[in-house]
Amino acid sequence: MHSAACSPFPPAASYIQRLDGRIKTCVFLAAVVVVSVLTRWPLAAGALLTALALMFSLHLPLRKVLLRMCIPFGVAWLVLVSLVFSTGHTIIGTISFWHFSMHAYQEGMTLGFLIMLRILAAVSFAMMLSFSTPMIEILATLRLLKVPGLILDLADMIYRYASTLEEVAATMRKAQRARGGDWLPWYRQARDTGMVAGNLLIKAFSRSVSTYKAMLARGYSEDEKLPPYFTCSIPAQDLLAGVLAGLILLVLLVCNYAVVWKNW
Amino acid sequence: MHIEDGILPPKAWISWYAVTAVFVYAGILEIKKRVKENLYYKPFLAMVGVAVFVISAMHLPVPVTGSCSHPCGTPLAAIVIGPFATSVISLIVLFFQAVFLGHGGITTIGANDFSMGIVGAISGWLCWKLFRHFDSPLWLAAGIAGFVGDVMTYLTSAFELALSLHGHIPLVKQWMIFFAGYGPTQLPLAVAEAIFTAAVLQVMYNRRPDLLPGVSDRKKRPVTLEQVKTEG
Amino acid sequence: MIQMGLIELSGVSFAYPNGTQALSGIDFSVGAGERVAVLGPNGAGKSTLFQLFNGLLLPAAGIVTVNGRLVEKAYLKEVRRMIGMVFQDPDDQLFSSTVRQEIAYGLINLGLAGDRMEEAIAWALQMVGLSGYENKSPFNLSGGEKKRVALASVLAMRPEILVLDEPTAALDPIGAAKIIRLLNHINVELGITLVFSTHDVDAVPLLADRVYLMDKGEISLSGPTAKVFSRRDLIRAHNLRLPRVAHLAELLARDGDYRFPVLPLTIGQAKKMLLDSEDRDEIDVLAINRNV
Amino acid sequence: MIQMGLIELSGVSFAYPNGTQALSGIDFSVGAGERVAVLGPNGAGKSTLFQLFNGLLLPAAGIVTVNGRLVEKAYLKEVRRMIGMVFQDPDDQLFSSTVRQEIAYGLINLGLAGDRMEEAIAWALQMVGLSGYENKSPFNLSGGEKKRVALASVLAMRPEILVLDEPTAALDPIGAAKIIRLLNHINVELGITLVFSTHDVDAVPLLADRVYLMDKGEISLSGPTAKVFSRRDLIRAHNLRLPRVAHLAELLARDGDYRFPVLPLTIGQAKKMLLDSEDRDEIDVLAINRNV
Ligand SMILES: Nc1ncnc2c1ncn2[C@@H]1O[C@H](COP(=O)(O)OP(=O)(O)OP(=O)(O)O)[C@@H](O)[C@H]1O
Ligand SMILES: Nc1ncnc2c1ncn2[C@@H]1O[C@H](COP(=O)(O)OP(=O)(O)OP(=O)(O)O)[C@@H](O)[C@H]1O
Ligand SMILES: [Mg+2]
Ligand SMILES: [Mg+2]
Repeated sequence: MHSAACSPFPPAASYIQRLDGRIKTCVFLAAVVVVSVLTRWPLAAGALLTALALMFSLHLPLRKVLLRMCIPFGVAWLVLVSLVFSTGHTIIGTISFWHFSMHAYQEGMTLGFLIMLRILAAVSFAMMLSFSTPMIEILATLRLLKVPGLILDLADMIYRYASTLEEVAATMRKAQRARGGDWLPWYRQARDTGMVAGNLLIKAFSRSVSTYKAMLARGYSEDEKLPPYFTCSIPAQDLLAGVLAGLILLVLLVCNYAVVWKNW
Repeated sequence: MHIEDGILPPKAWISWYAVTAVFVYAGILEIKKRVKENLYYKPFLAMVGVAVFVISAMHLPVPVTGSCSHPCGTPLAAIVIGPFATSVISLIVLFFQAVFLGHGGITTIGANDFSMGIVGAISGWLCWKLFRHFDSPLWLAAGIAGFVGDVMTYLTSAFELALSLHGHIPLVKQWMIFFAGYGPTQLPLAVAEAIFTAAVLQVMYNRRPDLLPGVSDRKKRPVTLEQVKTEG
Repeated sequence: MIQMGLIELSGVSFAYPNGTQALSGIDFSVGAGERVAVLGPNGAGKSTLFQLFNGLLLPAAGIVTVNGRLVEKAYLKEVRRMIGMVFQDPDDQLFSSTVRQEIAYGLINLGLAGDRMEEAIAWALQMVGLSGYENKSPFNLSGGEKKRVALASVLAMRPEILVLDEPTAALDPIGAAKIIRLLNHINVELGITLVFSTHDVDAVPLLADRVYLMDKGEISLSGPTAKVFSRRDLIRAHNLRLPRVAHLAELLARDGDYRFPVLPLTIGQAKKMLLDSEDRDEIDVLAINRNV
Repeated sequence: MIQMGLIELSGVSFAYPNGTQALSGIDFSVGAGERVAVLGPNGAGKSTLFQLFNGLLLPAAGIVTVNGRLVEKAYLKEVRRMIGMVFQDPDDQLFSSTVRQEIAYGLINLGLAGDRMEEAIAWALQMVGLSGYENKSPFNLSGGEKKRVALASVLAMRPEILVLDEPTAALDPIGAAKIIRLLNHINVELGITLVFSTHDVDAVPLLADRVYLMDKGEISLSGPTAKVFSRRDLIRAHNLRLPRVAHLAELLARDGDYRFPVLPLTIGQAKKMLLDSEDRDEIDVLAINRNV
């Protein structure tokens, strides 16, 4: 972060992390939207590769990245498989077992492949946003983008309370384990879980009220405009980077829809 | 159930956004009114949001649809805070899941909210109201609401997928194929959600009936977390 | 309405929605620059009382004014800016993902930014002895460290009145002593008014000019610290005890040949009295009380 | 492996996932029937240490044994049955809708049922002085009562060792005194070993035979209570202080004509010494220590 002037966060290691939060949020969200409307697989593939390359510049631990890609990838290849057998008319192969047979279609294959690329590219950009930008900055940017304040207030609180709930759950679990809760038969554990979940919610409710009181006591007021979170303007350098990224996305769209493609 | 970015074509996800916006708008109006009545309604809503977030993040991938199975938590939320507020809450939750967990997508928030936060919530809530109207026990009404809300969510989700991706197969057939794809994982999960919803509601009712007004006596009263006289 | 005190409560009652009558008929007043302690057994209503000051709870009956302003919706913002509140349980107070953000939260709401905010954060952390903790998560701290972060987050806002619910609970002894020094320092140097509750009776004479005793939602006794602690019968009747040195002095006077004109409340006073009493002289009570 | 102590740690280190090295090279031992206090500043690692005893956390290096058994997965069940753990914040520990259910939870896990369970519940409640509270909700109790329910829920399981994280924190003075009496009673009558942490230095001489001083994840001093408190230099170096009467005695000895063969640690000792010293006799140190 150029100086700590804009936000209460420590200086970060990589270029993307140092960029202004507003730029990052806008660019990455736009990127997600753009890649998910691409209809040409080479463009989608290019976007995916770019996303992966950028991700390396963040110096994220590889394990973390792979773990995060697992969910969307697991979903993506399944889309491919299911579309191959359900969409299209050009049969490229048939699988038969017993007296069933399933045709694989070329159109389904192409579409599935395209969708798979789009999913992975979009998820990569979303992931980059979450790894490079504090949630508070994302929400503050959305506020600038005129997303209704009530929604963002609630989002902010949900985000804060998530860790509260996690903490309450962890301590309750510990207290149970200390009294031998680990060795119950499964049905007792299932009932325990329901009981604990209910109690957990109730406890979390009272905790959330206390936390809310703490927020009020330190100047949160709901019916007024919050003071602006970003107190300085976007540095010219970052703005330039943002505009450039925007242009690239625009070019991508133009290539996709306006340029005549031969036979892809 | 979360549909990822890139699966639906723009025409589809934009339409789903439009449909969802209507409900969310109604939800916002409702919440604004309640917040005026009770200062501590907001943290209460947020906490319900966290619960939905946690519950609907417990997912299993589903082979056929390119999506995944998980309990929704929205029927429970709808019982506690009403269906319209639930649609707002689950919108937020879906945004967090898309950004944080790579679970669902940004462009598909509208579609996902429609299935989980609107159809799931309203159907669950209707079941709850219906059963409570006939004085069924609390756990039964809540359980049915959980089950129905969960199944309806998946029916809707499968429909959204089929509508955009049915190719040359008839819509209804593709819909059923997608839904059948969810079946093996979703049916047990729906049962689990039913039990869970029932257990949680029962405990809440026993310990903090003030969180669930309108449960003991079916008169409609605004939900208040603490009917403390506050600035609100 | 002319009000003398910075905080004034008269005839205030409060009941929780579950029916618990937490406060009844409370009269309470804090003057500018004072250091006021509220003592009472568990469940006496101390925390409830404090939440009335800045409108986190509103009374069922009676009047609460801060700086002459009625605590009601229209003035809440002003009142809350004036009163900084440290909660009893730091877990209730901490909600950000780093210590830095936690302290910044209130500052941002005050409209501070940039270097001035940085300075305020650094100053507050240094005051509570947690410099270097900026980037830790408040949830991964020990009990006492959390308490310090909570204190820092309020201190950074430089309120005119600090309301502290058990400021030294969960702190190690030296940490508690430091906080007491710090609070006395900001009281003297910055003129910040202090209202606090505590169960650490031994610390009260070091930090309070005036004491309110509460029990079962009512004020049972109030007055200057030395005076309140001279009512041993009432103190014990309300589930409290004397400071330990006072207790020792009491025993010495009862069983031995020692005589104390007044019970000493702090170690310093006790030392002075015991040393003086070696000569069995008449002791200048007033001088002792002045040198707390 | 032959182990003398009921709980033995040797060379134990532990780091939290975020990298905080909470404990390093801890040697710790508790004998059967002992009362052991663990003192240390905030963040010293006391709570972390306690969670190693029953395998809620597992050490990164070193060995933890309980009753000669290595604390590892296979023996966790046995170990947790043996060690009853009372958490610092009773709210963390209580999760059932009634006091009865709360106490029954651990008993059911032990496989108790029917009359034997009823008996155990009644007995535990009677021990902590809460008979008749069976059907109350733990959440509507006062701080001290919650603490006692938490204690009862552990006591009912008849552990051989009670591990208590700050048993008197957040309690009013009378409540704290009651818990101290109760714990001593449990130790003497039932022969239950006590291990506890606290910041209330004044209470330590009343409740501990032996003291461990911790700082920054290491044991810096250990030994019998009187001996540890005689190392004033070390005590102060590790952010702790003497009990207040000891401090008073120290000041009297320094500035006045008083001489103490050992520093008194409790009010009772101090009274005795001061009364005796009126006659300026030689004081029988051992007799004093015996009559803590
Ligand atoms: N949210 C609540 N709902 C209902 N009753 C409450 C609530 N909070 C506190 N009480 C009750 O109100 C009374 C006063 O509580 P309060 O917390 O003010 O006591 P306290 O003096 O701060 O005690 P402690 O020294 O233990 O902190 C108690 O009887 C308590 O049980
Ligand atoms: N869950 C956690 N994750 C990471 N670090 C932790 C966690 N809990 C505690 N710590 C750190 O480990 C160290 C020891 O903490 P611990 O809670 O054991 O201290 P303590 O001696 O109990 O302190 P206190 O007297 O304040 O309760 C501290 O530096 C603390 O910041
Ligand atoms: Mg309190
Ligand atoms: Mg601790």
